[in-house]
Amino acid sequence: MTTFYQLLFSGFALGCVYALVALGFTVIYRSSQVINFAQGSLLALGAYMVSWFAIDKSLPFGLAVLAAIGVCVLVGVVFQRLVLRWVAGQPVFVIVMITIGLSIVIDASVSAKFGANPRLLGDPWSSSAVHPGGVTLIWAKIWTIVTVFGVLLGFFLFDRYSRYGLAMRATAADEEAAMAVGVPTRRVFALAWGVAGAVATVGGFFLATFPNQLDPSISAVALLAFPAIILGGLDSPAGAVVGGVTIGLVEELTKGYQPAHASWLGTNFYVIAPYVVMILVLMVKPYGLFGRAPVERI
Amino acid sequence: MSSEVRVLGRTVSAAGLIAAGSVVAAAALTVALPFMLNAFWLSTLVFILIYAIAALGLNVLTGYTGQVSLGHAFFLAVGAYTAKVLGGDHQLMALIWIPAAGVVAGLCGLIVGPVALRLRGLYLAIVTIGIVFIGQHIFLNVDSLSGGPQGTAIPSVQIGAGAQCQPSCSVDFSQGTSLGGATIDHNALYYYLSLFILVLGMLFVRNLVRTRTGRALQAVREREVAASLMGINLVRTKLAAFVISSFLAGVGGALFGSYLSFVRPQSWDLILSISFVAMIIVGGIGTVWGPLLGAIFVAGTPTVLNHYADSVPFLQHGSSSGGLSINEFSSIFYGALIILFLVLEPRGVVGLAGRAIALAQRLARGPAIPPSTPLPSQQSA
Amino acid sequence: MTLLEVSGLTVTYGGAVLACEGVSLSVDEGGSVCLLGANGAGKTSVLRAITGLLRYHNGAVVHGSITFDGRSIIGADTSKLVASGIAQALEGRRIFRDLTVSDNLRAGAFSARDRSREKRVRDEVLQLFPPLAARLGQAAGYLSGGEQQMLAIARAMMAQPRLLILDEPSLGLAPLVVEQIGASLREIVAGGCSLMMVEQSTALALATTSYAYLLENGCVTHHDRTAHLLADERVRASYLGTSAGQAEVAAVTGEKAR
Amino acid sequence: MGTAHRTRLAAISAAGLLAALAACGSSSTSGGGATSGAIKTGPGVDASTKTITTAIITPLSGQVAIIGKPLTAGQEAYFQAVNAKGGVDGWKINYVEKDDQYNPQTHVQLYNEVVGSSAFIAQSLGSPTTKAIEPLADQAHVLTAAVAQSSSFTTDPVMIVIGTPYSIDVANSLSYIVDKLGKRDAKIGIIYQNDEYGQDGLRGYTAAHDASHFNDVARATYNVTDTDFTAQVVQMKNAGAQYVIVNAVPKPAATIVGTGAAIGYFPQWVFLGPAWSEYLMTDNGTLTGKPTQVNQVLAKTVWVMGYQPDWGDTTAAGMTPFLADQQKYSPAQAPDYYFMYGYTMAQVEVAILKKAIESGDLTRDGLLNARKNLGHFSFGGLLPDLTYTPSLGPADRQTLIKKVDVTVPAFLKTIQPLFESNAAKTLK
Repeated sequence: MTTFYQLLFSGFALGCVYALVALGFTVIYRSSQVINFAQGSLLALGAYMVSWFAIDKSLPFGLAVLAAIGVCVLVGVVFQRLVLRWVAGQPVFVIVMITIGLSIVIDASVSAKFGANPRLLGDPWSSSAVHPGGVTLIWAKIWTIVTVFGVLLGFFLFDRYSRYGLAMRATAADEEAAMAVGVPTRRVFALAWGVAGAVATVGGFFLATFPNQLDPSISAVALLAFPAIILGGLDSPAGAVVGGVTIGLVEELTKGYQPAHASWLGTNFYVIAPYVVMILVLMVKPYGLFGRAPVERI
Repeated sequence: MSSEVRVLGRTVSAAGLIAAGSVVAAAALTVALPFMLNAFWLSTLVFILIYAIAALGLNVLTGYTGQVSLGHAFFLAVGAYTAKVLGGDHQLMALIWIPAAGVVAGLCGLIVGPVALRLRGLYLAIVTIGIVFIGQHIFLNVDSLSGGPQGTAIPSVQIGAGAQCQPSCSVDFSQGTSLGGATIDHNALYYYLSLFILVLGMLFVRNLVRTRTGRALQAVREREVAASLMGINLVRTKLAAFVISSFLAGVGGALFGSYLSFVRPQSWDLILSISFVAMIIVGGIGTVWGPLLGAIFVAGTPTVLNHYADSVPFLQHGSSSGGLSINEFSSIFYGALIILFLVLEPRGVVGLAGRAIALAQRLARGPAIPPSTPLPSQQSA
Repeated sequence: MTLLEVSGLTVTYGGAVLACEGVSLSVDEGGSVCLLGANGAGKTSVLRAITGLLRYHNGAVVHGSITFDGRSIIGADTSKLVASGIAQALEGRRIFRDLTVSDNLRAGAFSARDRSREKRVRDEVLQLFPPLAARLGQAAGYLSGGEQQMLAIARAMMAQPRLLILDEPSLGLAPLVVEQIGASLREIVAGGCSLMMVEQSTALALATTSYAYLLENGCVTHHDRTAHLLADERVRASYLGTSAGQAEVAAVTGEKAR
Repeated sequence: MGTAHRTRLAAISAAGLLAALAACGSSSTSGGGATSGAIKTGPGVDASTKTITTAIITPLSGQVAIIGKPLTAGQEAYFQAVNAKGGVDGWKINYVEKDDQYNPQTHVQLYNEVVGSSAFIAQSLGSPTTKAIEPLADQAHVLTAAVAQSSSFTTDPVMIVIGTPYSIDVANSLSYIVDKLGKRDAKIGIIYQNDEYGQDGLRGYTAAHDASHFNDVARATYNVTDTDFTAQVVQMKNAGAQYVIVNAVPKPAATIVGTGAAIGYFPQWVFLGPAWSEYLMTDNGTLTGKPTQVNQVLAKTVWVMGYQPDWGDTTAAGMTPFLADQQKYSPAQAPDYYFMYGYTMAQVEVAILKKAIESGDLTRDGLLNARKNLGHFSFGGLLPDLTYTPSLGPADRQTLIKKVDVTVPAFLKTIQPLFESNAAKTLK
């Protein structure tokens, strides 16, 4: 049973990071029906920026995180204002391709600046942990869960009650109508990219905390958030959270139990377990658990 | 040759002559390329042609039918492993395993298709990502098919098989051959074969889009509900697109594996899939020439950049650390180029070519139009 | 005093398709104007040119001028225009279906001229459209067609406009509902807000506005006071007969015009 | 169809026409031998300037550059040292470097680019990449130095392979635990990466198990992009594994050890060579760097298997000249065993060149013959001595065991010198 709780905890912590990444995807998708393929690269950039500010620039860790968030928000906003505004109205996949271009640029820049060797993050949590009932709860992971929930709560309050949160929802519902009633939609798109940059940074550095290391491969986590966003529904932030946590748990529990109990599914089945769950859900609900079927105009 | 031109010149219009002339010149150039390029550029070109074959398939599915798939790499893998089983394990000839690779991949498309039919837009795109991962999982675990994590050799193309007539009339593509005293090495052989298959594929797609099925595909792209109201069988149309797409991917995958000679399950990853989407978008979505032009851009640009970045002074060369490496530089440049290109010309290379041709025609027509007449297209520009 | 002045307006889409040519019209402060014409006559394009939505549809003003309150507003951002007093409700209502009625209204106030008055404005607007007051917490998508149209107008009114622009507000609504909306609109005009309305079916338009422009193939072919137009048999024949049965329309307008 | 048919006909006839033209235009790159003085020369060998050109195709950017860069730097250092001392019997070595980013397709293109003007390939890093060029190299008789431990390369006459294959390393390490330390009942497990590298280690693990029937309690796999290893580590812990073979690359390896420490599980971790990186210890990979969070636990619990002497251990005769060359030609290089590996690889290559020059044949076949008949070769202790004979087989079967030590350069200190186990003998 200890093993089960241990896996539950690590799966939940992992799922929280997926939830953040998924939220980044969802916010942008909701505003412009585009999947940002650069989300993983933004996440890596954010984590490296935290490391750079904390280690190379010797900022206190909290400040380093804020500064890194600033950088990623800036990259997101500038990209939206400088590039994406010119292709508004183009086919979705042209825009998706442009985000792939961005991810190539960010990945190569990060690699050029920081190389491929593991790097220190500069976080304050080290390897300390608490052990209730024989289950090890690493502080870094406890902080991950707490912070992620804080960020998610903040986002939902912002989305539900703030003026710009409303503007985001209105733009998501009907872009032209939102423009017509005076919502500055371009600012809203930029805001969505800013939010995506911010949550990517938080997800990124938590992913790189002990016992994990910071290296460029953390950008691959974005791939694991895909089943999460589909599971929840592309345009639903709440769905992103539910999907992210579910995927984290599915992955970790499969990893823990499938090799011994269902070995016929093959080595490393947990890698595809999230996708299998995703496809099964989609067979029943083609727009995910919380997603909305788009209105088809004839 | 030159006297003929003059004879024709009296009867055929200048524009027609130029067009015919450039077609002949282009064909001759295409045939002569292997003798003009060194092995490096030729092998780059072979990869481009093979990619173009597979991209042509994706273009039927995504470009003409509007079903975005990021699972193309899986169907290439199916083609490559079909080649391995039929050509490697069972020693069948290439004339059988190349089309068989397409057929088996097409059948897989038929199986995967119904799953994808329920989904639209980016939901479909992401589910097809799942196909890539599930495919890799299968290939990693079924050693007899794929060699497992270690990978497996894919046979080289052999034409004119049979122990009876060796070696005079059989050609092993990995060995090269000689024809009329000229050596045609393995790169050139793969070049001609891929070119031949690509041309067949392009003709097929060009004809397909003019048929009833082809128009149905495009109707589905424009408006799914409207298409079904028009009496188009959505299921059959989408499945047809999936099957055609997978068939070409399978053929491309068999050639890719054969030319690369060795593949492992990790080769068929999402990045490969994405690069096919990149090809058809950058090339010009829903056009016959788009996949080839896109393959030239996507597979050619980084190669050209890397090749010539050798002479860029501020870059770091070799093993020394610090500074921008050539690959990092060319990656940044390439990524930025994709962004810039699609911002300026979202219709892709084909759109750009269209503009260039329109400009050329305008310039060609220039003297014929009195200077006072405003050019009709100026207003729209 | 003239509030909105459009003169010689020519609009194209994609640099090629001509939507309207040389259109001139004006709306007085406190006045109410309608723009009548068949489907595809270019009415919506004129509105888009005024409200800054043309770019969103890949269109552009290639000729002419538009001034609001004496200042040129060609190419201005829609949100800026809303802030300066031009509010609109698009054709087809276009409410935010997943948002609550209350959030729809809040969204309408995003670029309002005086945001400190938001609460008071909301109360005023709800008085104009009483059915909405009872359904504030509901998702707007569950409202009836008429209520949705009311919400669309109410949402626009949340911006405290000096000029309210409506595109086909009577589209697809039952005559009784159209009548209710007409009453609200007359109240809005009476409250000092100018009104500009585009209609294909003229029942509501002629009943609520005092001046009309007839648009045909992108050009203004006729303009006059609505009262005069109603008296013109020729106009009645060609414009009032476009949508519903002519007799029915005549009946509705007759009733409204008294 | 009609058009395609015509196109094809045109293609065939035009090919014939153009062949003659092309024959004049392009310089012949096939291996026909010219003779200069007493020495026959082939592609990449310029008798007029007495230079031999070779090519290095390796990842100089991307994830695997961690290996490719120092390895290439090591080769460069030795080639430069040889050139500075007058070359190989007067022949200078000229090398070109190509960055393949560990992509097989790019690797093939680059091979095609360089092969015509290279006498041999001085480095082809990676199994999948080298496998892709192997048929080409076989066909054109191009001597190729493979930095890959796939057993198939050791039996290919065109391939130069040095060092001990991973499978044999693993088998030897297990024998060290079971036989040398006498822990017959020790519980042992393995965590391996699910790819060809992991499979190679697993092969050694299985062979050792078949040979000595040690107490194999758990096997776990992971995927190279994984970020969480709790399940695998918990599996080892629950099985009570006292020794765990870590068949991984550096980041996952460190994460595994760190996860173990967090849940209070401290077995003896036994890393394969590629699992180790100096950067796991400090932020710049040297003694002066800032220690990482896993620095202490690595030092307490990790052994690393290998076959190279400790950095700076001058009891190996080759160490002093090696360090001198490193200081002179690659002074910025931090202590790094891949650098040493590259240096030794270049030593073999130079020895082969020397042998080929002695036999008066620098053609491609001449180089292959020289490799086949090189015989016994000593690296001065930088690598186990090796013997190339016409009958091919694994280059090396010996392994040594090091422990992590925070006080020595490169952080590794030998605790068990080179040895060979019986289990390793059974492995091919």
